[in-house]
Amino acid sequence: MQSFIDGLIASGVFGGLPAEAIYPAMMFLFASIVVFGFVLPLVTITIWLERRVWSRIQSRVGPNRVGPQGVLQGLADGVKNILKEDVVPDAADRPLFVFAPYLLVWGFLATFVVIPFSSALVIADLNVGILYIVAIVALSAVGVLMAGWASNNKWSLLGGIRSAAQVVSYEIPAGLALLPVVLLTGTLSTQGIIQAQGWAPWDWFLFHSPFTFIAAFAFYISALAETNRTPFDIPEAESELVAGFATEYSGFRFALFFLAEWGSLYVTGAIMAVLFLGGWQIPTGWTNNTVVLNIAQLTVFFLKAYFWVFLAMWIRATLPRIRVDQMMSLCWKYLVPLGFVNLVGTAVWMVIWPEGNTFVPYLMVVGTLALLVIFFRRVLYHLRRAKPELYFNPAI
Amino acid sequence: MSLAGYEFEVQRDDGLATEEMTLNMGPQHPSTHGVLRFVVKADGEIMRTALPDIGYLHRSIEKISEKVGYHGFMPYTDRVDYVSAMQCNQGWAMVCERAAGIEVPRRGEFCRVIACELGRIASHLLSVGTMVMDIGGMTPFTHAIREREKVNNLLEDLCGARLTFNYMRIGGVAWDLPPGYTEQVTAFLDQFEPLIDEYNDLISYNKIYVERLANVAAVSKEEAINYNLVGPNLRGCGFQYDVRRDEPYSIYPELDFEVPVGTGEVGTLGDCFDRYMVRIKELKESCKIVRQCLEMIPDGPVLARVAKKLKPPVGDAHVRVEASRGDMGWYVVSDGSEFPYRTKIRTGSFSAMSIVDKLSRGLMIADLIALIASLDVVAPEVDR
Amino acid sequence: MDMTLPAVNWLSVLPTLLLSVTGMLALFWDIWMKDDERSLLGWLSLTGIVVTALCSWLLWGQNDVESFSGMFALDAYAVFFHLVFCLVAGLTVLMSLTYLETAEIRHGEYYALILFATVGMTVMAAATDLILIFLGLETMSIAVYVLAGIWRQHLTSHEAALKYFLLGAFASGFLLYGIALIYGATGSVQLGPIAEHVGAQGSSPLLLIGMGLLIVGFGFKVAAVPFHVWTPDVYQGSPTTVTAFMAVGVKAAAFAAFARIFLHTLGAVHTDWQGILWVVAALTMTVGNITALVQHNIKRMLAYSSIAHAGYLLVAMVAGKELGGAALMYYLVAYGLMNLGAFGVVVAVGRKGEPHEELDDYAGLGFRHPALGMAMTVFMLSLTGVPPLVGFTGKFYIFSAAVQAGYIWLAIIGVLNSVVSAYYYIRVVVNMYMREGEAIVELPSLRSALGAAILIAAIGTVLMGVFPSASMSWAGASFLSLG
Amino acid sequence: MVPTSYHLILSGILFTIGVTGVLLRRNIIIIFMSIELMLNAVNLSFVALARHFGNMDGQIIVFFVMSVAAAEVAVGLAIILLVFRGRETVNVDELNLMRW
Amino acid sequence: MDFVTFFALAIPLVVVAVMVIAHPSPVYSALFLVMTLFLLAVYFLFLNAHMVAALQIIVYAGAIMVLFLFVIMLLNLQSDTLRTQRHGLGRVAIIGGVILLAELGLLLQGSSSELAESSLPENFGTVEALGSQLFTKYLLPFEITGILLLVAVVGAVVLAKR
Repeated sequence: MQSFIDGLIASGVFGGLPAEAIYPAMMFLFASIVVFGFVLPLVTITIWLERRVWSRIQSRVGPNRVGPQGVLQGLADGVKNILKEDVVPDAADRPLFVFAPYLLVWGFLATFVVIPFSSALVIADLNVGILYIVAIVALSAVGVLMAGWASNNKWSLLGGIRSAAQVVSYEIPAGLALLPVVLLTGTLSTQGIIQAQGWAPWDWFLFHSPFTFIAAFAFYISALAETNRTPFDIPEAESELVAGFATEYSGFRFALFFLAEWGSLYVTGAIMAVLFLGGWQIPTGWTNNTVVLNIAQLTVFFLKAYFWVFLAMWIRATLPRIRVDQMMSLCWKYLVPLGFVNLVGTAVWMVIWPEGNTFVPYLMVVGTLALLVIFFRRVLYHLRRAKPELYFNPAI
Repeated sequence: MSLAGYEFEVQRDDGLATEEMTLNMGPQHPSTHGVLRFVVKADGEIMRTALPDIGYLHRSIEKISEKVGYHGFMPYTDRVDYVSAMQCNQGWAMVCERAAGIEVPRRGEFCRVIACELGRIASHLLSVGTMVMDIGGMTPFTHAIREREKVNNLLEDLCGARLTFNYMRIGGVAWDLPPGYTEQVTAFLDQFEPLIDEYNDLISYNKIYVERLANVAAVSKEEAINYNLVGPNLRGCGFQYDVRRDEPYSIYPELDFEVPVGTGEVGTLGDCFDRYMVRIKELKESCKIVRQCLEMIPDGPVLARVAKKLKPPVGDAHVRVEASRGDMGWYVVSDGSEFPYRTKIRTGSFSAMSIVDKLSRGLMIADLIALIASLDVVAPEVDR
Repeated sequence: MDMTLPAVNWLSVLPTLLLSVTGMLALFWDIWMKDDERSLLGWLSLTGIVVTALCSWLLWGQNDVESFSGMFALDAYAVFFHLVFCLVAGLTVLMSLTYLETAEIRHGEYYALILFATVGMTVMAAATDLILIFLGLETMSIAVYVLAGIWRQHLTSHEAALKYFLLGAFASGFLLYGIALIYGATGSVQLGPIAEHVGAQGSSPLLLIGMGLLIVGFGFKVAAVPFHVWTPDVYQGSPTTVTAFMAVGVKAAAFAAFARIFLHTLGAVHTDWQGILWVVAALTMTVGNITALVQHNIKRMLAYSSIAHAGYLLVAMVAGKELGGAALMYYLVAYGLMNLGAFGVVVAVGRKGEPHEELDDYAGLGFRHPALGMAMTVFMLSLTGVPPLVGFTGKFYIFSAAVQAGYIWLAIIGVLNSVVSAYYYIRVVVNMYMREGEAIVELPSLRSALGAAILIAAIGTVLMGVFPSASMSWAGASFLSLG
Repeated sequence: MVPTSYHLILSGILFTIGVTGVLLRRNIIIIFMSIELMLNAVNLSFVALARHFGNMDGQIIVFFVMSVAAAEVAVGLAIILLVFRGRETVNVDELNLMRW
Repeated sequence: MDFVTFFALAIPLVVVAVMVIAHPSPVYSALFLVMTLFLLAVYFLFLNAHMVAALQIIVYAGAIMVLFLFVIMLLNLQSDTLRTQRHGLGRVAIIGGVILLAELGLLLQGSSSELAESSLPENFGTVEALGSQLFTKYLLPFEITGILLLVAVVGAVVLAKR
């Protein structure tokens, strides 16, 4: 990024402007491009996808009016929300109430800084990349607490408190699940982690050893909890807490909460792809064109990320919500010990096979494929057993 | 603050509130199944008390009966429990018939039972669907509602209404079954019965769902009887009592059906899961009853001849029907005029509310939701 | 990345390790234990402490073992303090065996926390690195904060925990800032390099402020005036056994680190800090003793008495050199024995729900329970400094060290203070023998663990007073091992 | 470049603000937060000094200080909760069960 | 770090730090403290302490401050006023603070010449540097930290459970 701007300065595009002024301006410009050109469409698409996937599972149709297949529904919702009155309750703590949604949105936007979309497309390849994400996610808990408290509504407060407890607790298993990968690569940089993997499934860390396999799912579960997704949607459980910390929000600020929620869902998928699925890795040697290569990498990365996003949607449509105490016991009694087991197991694995076992990854890939086949056969069986009206009908 | 006879400590306003939090759950809250209010005192997530505050949906239905006459009251009974209005219809019809000594034609009785059991299926589908939704599962609700819509279609074919049926009349039912109705209903049942198993596959034995419901708010048999729980809530405690079987009315004695009870299969006997499971099992029993009725239904009139201005002799009458939410008592006092002197409706949801406070102590807020859902409280039935 | 582990000498951390393992065992055993056999946990802890003491004893003389990149020393000084801590913890556990039942305190965590606090103390005594000392101090402090508040039924205990915690954390802030400035002044946090630097370059402004802040930090821990305000409330509110542990163990550990840093590491610049300590010592003795005169609650009185004793100990610090150091260590043992004994008697007099902590409750105790009265008399006289008890010899060594080092006025203030202190100590004795009190229905049989603790303390008080030279020379040798 | 003494002075200012907070406020939680501010001021010193000496010791000490702070916060907040449950106050001036 | 950056960070730092102790509402105090800690993390970045900066945010801003906010909100604490006239502590504090600062400033001014920049080793402040030191030279403190945290966990549970 900086070298790019340096290049522009050197080429004299800005005339004689001082570099101190150019850097912030360019950063601002770049941030705006990222937000409006990339994140907003990303989030609206994710929301649309979620609603479509969800309604299919629920034998409904879902949004299909705005644009082809209803793709533009998110845009319509966004416009609607912006036009709506932005109510700030009288009894609310105004500054905090107004500020909280921005903090949340900032929290997830900031994570985009270290997500590498392709071998070239990364805003900053920090040497503490993964740690940076953990830190930013941790900070977002403050935003939720602020929103909950500032609303001056007990449901909001309960939601905020639940959310904070959840995020703080699940940071630990999430962090522990990251560690096997960090241990294997010896780096915290996201690009470094991707470069340590290959394009083929057996080169992914997901299939590196049984421990990383478990770690991947432990991380995924923790990430679901940190982003308040079902079955961990306790902070905004509509049947209990109305809408949790977002109860008093309306209009644009409410839309910001949505933005943050679905944005972090994508971030979760992206981190999973980076850590365990080889990120943007594709077979090399078939093209020398950097642009084509990067587009291919971008596509692969998006597919991998959206696999996890899709899984989260599926889970949301399938599972009920767990209770607060069960959420805590899952974290402390199962995921945290499991995290330690994974960490130690990976370390032992590395001592025994410093270059990685050659056989186990293939075995695990085959096993996973077999499991998938069995699973989809069951899905097909159920589809066949159900009545014709339940069949997937792409026409509507 | 005094509320429904309970004294509340108003939260201190001297700048330092107590750790105990008073929460108003309702009257407008997503999971109170109508306009109910619970005053919850919670210490963090743990509830100290949850006092139900009722009356937000009181419409003086009993009083209205004194002004609209026996026939005219029938549409109002739909509003007693609008989730399963058929049994309310039946209760009012039966109590008037008993007071006035009217005999219902046999085909009419069959029509009534078919309608009531279809209504029960609809009601239980809504109950279990919303229960899962309250627990947080969204998909089972839509699946249940999908089937409920089909039942509503059938009932619409029968009486032209989908929710407040006004189907029954004193002395029988308003209309005979429409042509081809048997086939329609059979087709629905053929399609629906396997879906009950699918429903179990889908959610009932889901690990999270079971964890949320098992051992939560278990009611013992004695407690259930002391607190006057009825219907599925009573049977959920393992007490096999069903008005249709134990104090038979209409043509129920001729029908063959089981009375499912709670078994405590995943936790304590009488917990939320048992109450839920009883409803699932009753869906099957209702299907069975409807099938039998469709086979056995005789020809003949469906409505006895009843005077337009019904004037039952001086006296009173009481009947009990097994409504979807349990034993529903109908009592009417006649002074010989064309208007009832006094009507009294005793509903299952009302008594179920009384045990909420006892059960909720020490539960978590999320459990209260499961508890209310498992008691299947319907606000209009509580308040009438 | 080259990762070469430092030389690890397991012997040097053996006492720490043993105590930690015992603590964890106690925690784990507690999970599976039936309610009525919980006192076994006390015996487990005691076993652990005794084994640790034996090991420490065997480690005597293993001087100059370099371990953990020079952060942990196994010199005789450390071993001496390990033994002191084992003695304190052991006696506390013995007292607790009876006390926890009457006070209805949960056993498992209690013993584990006592053991972990002792771990912290051993680290403080043996560490030769400021940051390790800080960590040890925090381990000890946090365990003791919790112990102070562990009496959940009593609001006073909550309050004690809170006051101790707030002021303790406040003091840690100062201590840490002192460490930071010393790091800034010398470029290291290890005592060896600091000593070298100080020896070579003398003091600097940063070092001066750092030392001042360290004195503030340690002053809070040893309850020196003007950092003593928390002491009475915390001592009064905490469970009695914890108070005893706090009064003796925490103070000893703080002095162990305090003396190691100031007498040894910063010895080269002793002129810079002796003045401040002189004033603090004089103030501490005077304020402690004078305030103690008006107290009616025996725990509160002992709290002020412990402030006063911190003053005597500070006199030894001011005196410095071998004699001062040895006197400090000797007096710490002496103070530990007599104070633990006195608190043991307080525990014995207390009943379930009725602590009997007022002075009036001791009226007539000498007649109703001669053994207990006798023991209390011994401890009180020793605390006053009456020959031939240990309190006397201790004070004798301290004041003679002060005189030898040229601090005659300080010694005079100390002696005067001892005279003043006689009033309130003797008052207890007078109360026990010369007043008729309401009969306290029953006193516990002294054939219990508590009795054993009091007996051990009493015997120690008498024996060490009568034969001081052996222990004194031992303390001297230990102090010299600092090199 | 800024001399290290600037960092130390800033750290001193923050530390003093923390101390002032401890002495001036009477809400226990704010007192506690002021203590955290003090610890952070010290951390600033350590990091600045680590930069100054060019060795990692200072930064590692900060790591330990953070652990200590976390431990203190856990216990401290538990104690505050305990006191609050018993007394329903977090005002230090009201904590006077024993003679001060 | 140049002077512009220093003052750009130092002045807001002092301002928010003052707000921590000056704001009447505990929630605002806590949020100002979060800001202080965040600014400090940025400050650390400029002092080549990347790992410490990340830890600062994770541990302090993310965990410790969330706990604070959690408790403040759980106890539903309202605003309070500044302590007045209690043993004259206020004046003592301010006078003491000013003296301390003045002393520190004077002393440092005298010694600032001896504290000159020195060239930094490679990978100074990175995860690798911190980690390798932590597991070699600082092994024992690291282990003691384990016991410290165990004590804290046990203690917090003992005190907070009912």
